[in-house]
Amino acid sequence: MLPAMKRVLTTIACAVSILAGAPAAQAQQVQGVTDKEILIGAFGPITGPLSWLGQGARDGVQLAIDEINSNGGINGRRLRLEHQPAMTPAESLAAVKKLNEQSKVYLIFSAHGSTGAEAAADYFRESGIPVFNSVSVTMRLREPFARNIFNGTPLGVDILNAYYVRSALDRTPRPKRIAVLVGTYAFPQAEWNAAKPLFEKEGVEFATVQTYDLGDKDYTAQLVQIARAKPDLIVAFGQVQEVAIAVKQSQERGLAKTPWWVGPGVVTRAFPVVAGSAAEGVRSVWIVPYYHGDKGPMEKFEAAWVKRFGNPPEGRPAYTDVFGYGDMYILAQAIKKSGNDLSWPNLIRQWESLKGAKPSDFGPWAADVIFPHTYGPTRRQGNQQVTNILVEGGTWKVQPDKK
Amino acid sequence: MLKVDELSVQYGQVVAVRKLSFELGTGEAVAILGTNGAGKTSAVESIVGLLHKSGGSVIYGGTDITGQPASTIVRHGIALVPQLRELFFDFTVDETLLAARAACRGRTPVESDEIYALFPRLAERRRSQAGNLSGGEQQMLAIGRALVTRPSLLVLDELSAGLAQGIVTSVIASLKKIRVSGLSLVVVEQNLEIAAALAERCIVMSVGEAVWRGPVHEAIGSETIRDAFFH
Amino acid sequence: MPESRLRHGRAVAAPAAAVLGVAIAGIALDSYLQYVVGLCVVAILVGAALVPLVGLARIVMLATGAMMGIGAYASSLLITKLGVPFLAALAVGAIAGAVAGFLLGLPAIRFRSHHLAMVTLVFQALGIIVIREWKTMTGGAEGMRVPPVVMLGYTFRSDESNLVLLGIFAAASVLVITILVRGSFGKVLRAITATEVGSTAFGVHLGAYKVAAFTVSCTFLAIAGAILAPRIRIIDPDSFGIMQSINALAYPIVGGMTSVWGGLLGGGLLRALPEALRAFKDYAELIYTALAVLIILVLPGGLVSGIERIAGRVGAFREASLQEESAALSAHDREPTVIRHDAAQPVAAKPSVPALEVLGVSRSFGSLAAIVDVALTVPAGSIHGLIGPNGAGKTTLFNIISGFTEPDRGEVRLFGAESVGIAARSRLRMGVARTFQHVAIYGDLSLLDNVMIGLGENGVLQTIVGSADDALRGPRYRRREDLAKAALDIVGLHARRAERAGSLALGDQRRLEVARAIASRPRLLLLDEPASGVAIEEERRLKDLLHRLNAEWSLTMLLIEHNIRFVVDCCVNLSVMHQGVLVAEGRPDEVIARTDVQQIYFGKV
Amino acid sequence: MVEILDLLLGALKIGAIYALAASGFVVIHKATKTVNFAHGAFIMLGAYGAWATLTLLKWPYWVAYTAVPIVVGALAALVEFVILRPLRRADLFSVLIATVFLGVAMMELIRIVYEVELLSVPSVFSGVLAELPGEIFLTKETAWIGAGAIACAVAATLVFERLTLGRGMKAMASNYRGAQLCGYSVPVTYALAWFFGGVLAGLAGVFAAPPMGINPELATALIVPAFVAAVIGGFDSLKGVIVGGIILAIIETLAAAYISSAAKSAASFVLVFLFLLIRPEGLFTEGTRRHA
Repeated sequence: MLPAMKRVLTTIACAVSILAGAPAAQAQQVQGVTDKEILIGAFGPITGPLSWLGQGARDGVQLAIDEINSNGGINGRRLRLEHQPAMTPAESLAAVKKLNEQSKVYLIFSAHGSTGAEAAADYFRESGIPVFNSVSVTMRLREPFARNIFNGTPLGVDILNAYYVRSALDRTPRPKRIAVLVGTYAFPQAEWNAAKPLFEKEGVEFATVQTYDLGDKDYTAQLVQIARAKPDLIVAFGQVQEVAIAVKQSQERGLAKTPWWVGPGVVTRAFPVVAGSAAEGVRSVWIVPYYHGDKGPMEKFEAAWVKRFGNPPEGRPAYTDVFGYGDMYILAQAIKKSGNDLSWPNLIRQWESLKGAKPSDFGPWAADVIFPHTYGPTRRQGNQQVTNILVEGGTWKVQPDKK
Repeated sequence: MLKVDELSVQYGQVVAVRKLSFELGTGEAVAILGTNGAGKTSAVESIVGLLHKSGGSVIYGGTDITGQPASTIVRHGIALVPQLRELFFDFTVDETLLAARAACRGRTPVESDEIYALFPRLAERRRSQAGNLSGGEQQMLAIGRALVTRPSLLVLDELSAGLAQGIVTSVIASLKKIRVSGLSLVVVEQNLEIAAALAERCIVMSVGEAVWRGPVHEAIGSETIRDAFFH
Repeated sequence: MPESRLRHGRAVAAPAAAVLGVAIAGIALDSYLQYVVGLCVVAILVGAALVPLVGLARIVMLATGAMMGIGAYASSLLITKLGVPFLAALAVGAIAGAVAGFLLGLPAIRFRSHHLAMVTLVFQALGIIVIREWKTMTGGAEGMRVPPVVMLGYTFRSDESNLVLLGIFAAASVLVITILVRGSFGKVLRAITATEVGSTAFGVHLGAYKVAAFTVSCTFLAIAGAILAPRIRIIDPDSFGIMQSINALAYPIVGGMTSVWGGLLGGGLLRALPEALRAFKDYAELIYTALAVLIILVLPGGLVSGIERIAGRVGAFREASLQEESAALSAHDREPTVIRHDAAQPVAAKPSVPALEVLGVSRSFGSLAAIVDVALTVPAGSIHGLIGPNGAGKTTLFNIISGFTEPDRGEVRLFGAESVGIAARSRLRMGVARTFQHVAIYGDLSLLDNVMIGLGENGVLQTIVGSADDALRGPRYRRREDLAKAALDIVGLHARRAERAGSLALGDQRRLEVARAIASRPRLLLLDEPASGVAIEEERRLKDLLHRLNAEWSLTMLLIEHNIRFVVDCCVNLSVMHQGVLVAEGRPDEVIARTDVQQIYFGKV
Repeated sequence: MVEILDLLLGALKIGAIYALAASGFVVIHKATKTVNFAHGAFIMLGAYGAWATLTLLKWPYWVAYTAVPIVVGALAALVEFVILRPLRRADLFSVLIATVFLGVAMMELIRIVYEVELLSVPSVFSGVLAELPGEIFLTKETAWIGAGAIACAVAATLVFERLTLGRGMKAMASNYRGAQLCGYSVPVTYALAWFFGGVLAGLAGVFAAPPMGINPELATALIVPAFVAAVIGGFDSLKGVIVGGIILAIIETLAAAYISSAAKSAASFVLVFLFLLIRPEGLFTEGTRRHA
């Protein structure tokens, strides 16, 4: 038996070392930085149900990096992106460890949603590597305060949900009884748990709270219950995959006249297409100033995207492309300001000093598809702005936020 | 028309049939006799392609059908009435007879009514499921199913097993009727009486080998047979 | 023989050592790989844990995720909410898994194949729903944070420490699993897979073993979950979802179902693969699944069989036999030794009480009356034969006597005791053993193990407890081994005891069945066509064997045969059945001379 | 009362799709004794096929309803012939796991081609067919899917039970030795069964596309109900499975309406368990098996 055992041992050892590659342990002042190049790490889901989210962020960042490199890089250094796929919490932790300890990247661009990012949060804190979160709204990346974790365009659920409530109730007559449709999985649950007390503070009455499961295809039961409760407004949290179908079905369930407000997870091209005429007038919030297909910066961005990646598949570039692209330029400015002292402490100091930074501040070619970012010694949330958005004539239209 | 040459069948180490050879002309009938474990069933099932042959060849009507699957061999006109009948218990008698038509590529199938004419008992039960038929009726259905394919060679494995004497005789009577149409028979039997009723020649098998050949009526007296049976 | 004990000791320790080895080797790697190896170690444990249930009991288990979840949540909640120390929490987690496994196993007594698979799927789904909906406790879909392990005041924060921790617990678990799989418990499970009737006849309670297999596997799945939780820091329902279960099911199948090594390999490699495939980015998942299908396609027996084929090896216990091989060759054809008197103490059966009385027994299946009002008496010490053409009802009568079929009417007395209604598996204790018309030996087991199961003592708790002793060749094992060897000696297979039963020729298999049947020193031996399909010389050996057993043990026998000469030579008395009724009885030669008997075979001539 | 009616209308649409999805699943199991976990993926392919024909190629609906199922069927037959047939010699487990992984592989393949969260195709008929008392709308879509899908499932049953095409599969399912003696070849019949099952999967996909939207998760969203419906209806009964699919949809809908969405999935699984306990053979038993 012993020889057999040895064989198995070696087999496994081999497997492990294969996936190890040769651990590159060459020491340098700052990891991931040479005179020629800066290595940027990123992780997120690019397969599985959330792939559309991770792919967007990855390609957006890549696009920005390519533009920066083709314009001479940063202080003579080119940027290189290493992206690690990660779906489950376990994989996310593996991915960030690989980036930091094996690939020795300079910093990590976090392109993963709730649980994925949360699983890595503790590791970020312990390792102290600079992290730029460009996708997740989770509070675990924001509280307790960590000097090395910056958040770009997406706001934390705390701020975001204040807007939710205002945006949702911002119609005349002001809704009093609202029906809630919320998914049972992580991300809508997070949104709903944060929004609930705020709605209550506004003295809103919940006519009914209906739940649905990830990937549900039929909402008859929930909608019938909602119809029975006769609400002034329906608030839905979740992804477009579910909410779009729910909105579509609401018409045949006699809810044609009841208005909808949906969480921003639903604001994608697919929504008006899938929900069809029922989508008209549905409102939500939006955390960048433009929507796909808008004139100006967005047009410029999308042209660049097509130029780089060819004709987009259905639904791309998605909003995560926009976040990744814009936020990468903010990051680039922080690096630029650090000059030749690219040590983490200095980078973080420079980063904190960014005020009202826009992509075009880095270079005129960049498209300002995101709101300006402002950081400070105790401020890690770059973007603070939110606008309303609603479906008009079969597409989403950004509404200037009337404060 | 059927030429079996040095046919062998083997399961693992167990040799069920060892180098069995025999020939059969059109319209002839041969009986294969012997007790259990003599290898009779293995022999015929390998001939019709249900069992894998480990050696030898089978020529039928000039074409070599060695190694062909049962579904093809039945199209050449060899039909088996297997020992365990292998009926479709959830099919009605009607359905069963229709199902067998698939085997008639190029030949016109025998109409169900002709089968019913042959076995009136089946006609009465035509709507009931095969699983609910009595042993005798099941045997008739198995034979009927085989006849639908308009075979030129009919192989009967243990026709009499578990059937009352009366039924057996009536079945034999019907079989004799169709013999006149020039149908050849291979009859696998333990029971010499039945063998004698259907076949002229016989092959006696013991432990996988043919130990005696000759006319059935001689077989009945013969000592060899007693030995083959009483080992 | 201490040398072999040592060898078996090593064989038992090897998988655990391998797991520990992998963990230790991992320490040399960087933190990322340490983390990955940690995950692999857990997967390895999962793979091994599934071997008894999926590999040996052949059950499609789709609740693996839920079971790990039970372990993970139970232990983590105890730690976070009640401040229970880790070890205690782990133990409770394991127990929770055991209980859940037991409950999930109960339906296994009734359901089979995909129905049973469906039941496990139901358990999986409901388990996840409960975790997700019980928000106050589990934190619902948003998941719950798990603190690092604290033991003896030391906090396992670093990757090294965690890796060692995982390694130790996984190795310990794998050790126990190996003992169960290689020991008597695993052997009986293999026996059941090989032949259910053949196991029942020797006192195996099928249902009990299925439930036990569930309990054992689920216990270790729960442990796997409990040690994984603090490693991934945040546990959520998705991490224990159906996909997890399906992947886990692939572990033993890809690795090789019937040995612990298979579980280890499958688990380790399938868990490592996605990490290794990172380079393929968007295509990783696709390639992963494709590879899995490919492995299944090209290596039906799993990786282990592949490795064995490459290494030209053939299964664990056959290695053990290599040493005996030479002896076997020389000794194979020697005549069996005479039965030593110390080996057999003739059973003092009161001659007055007949060994077997069958009184007016009838049984019909649907419209077919298999046997009608049969009466038969076999005096103690006699050899009684029963012949008749196909469908005469011999086997039905036989099954009624051995308890596999209930009669519609009538009584069956064994040594004076009414036996109708007593389960087949309890007949061995009444001193009744049988052989089977279609040999029902345990093909995957050695001859010795076949006969040792024949000794009875196959209560599920007995075998679980006895597994360590069995796997390590302890005193109990050696006691049973001696009895089994004696039985094999009698039938002349002693020298080949270490070979795989499935590799024997039919004749030897039939003698093996006899050895298995007599190992427990029964008083009545039921033989179902022992001579069918065997060659002449085999037949002679068999006949002598039966005579010796009868003479020297005064072992009573009932013998069904088609091979009439064999019966005639063996029997004291002979009965003839035809179409369900006993038509003749008496001294063999007289009986077969009777014309009515001959007519049954030849017809009226 | 009115409300119940409304709920039932919704359930009918989904139930019809479940029934059609499950019938293909059962055909394959009945004829080849294979539990096809990849069936959901075949349905998903059908849905994407619908999108490709309607939105990409701008072909009319009837093409989608005819061409797509045939293509999916051919693919299924191919899978049986190339991958599963050799595996069957190994053992049941390998085949089962193989179908599981095949399903996942197909989903991933699709995901690589279409990166969007959700695609959609317009309904064949839009608008309201009839407004029933109490603001209940019977949309043309509901009517079409409810009637159409069930009609297809029933048609499938007839083909399998009555026509010569089905008889071979049925015979093979009932007694494969006997079937060979009647001239049915095993590999051909198996491939045929998979083709037939694949066609039904493709149809289910085309029907499901408009109301359910199109994304890889459609596979998982429909394989489980198909499985459950199969248990309710009896794993080998086509009639049973149609009823089973509708019952399942009704129970799910009512549970979700009057308890919660958690109860929705829970209810369906509890239902499965009860059926396994009380009627393991399902609603309809087919063929009283007795061995003479």
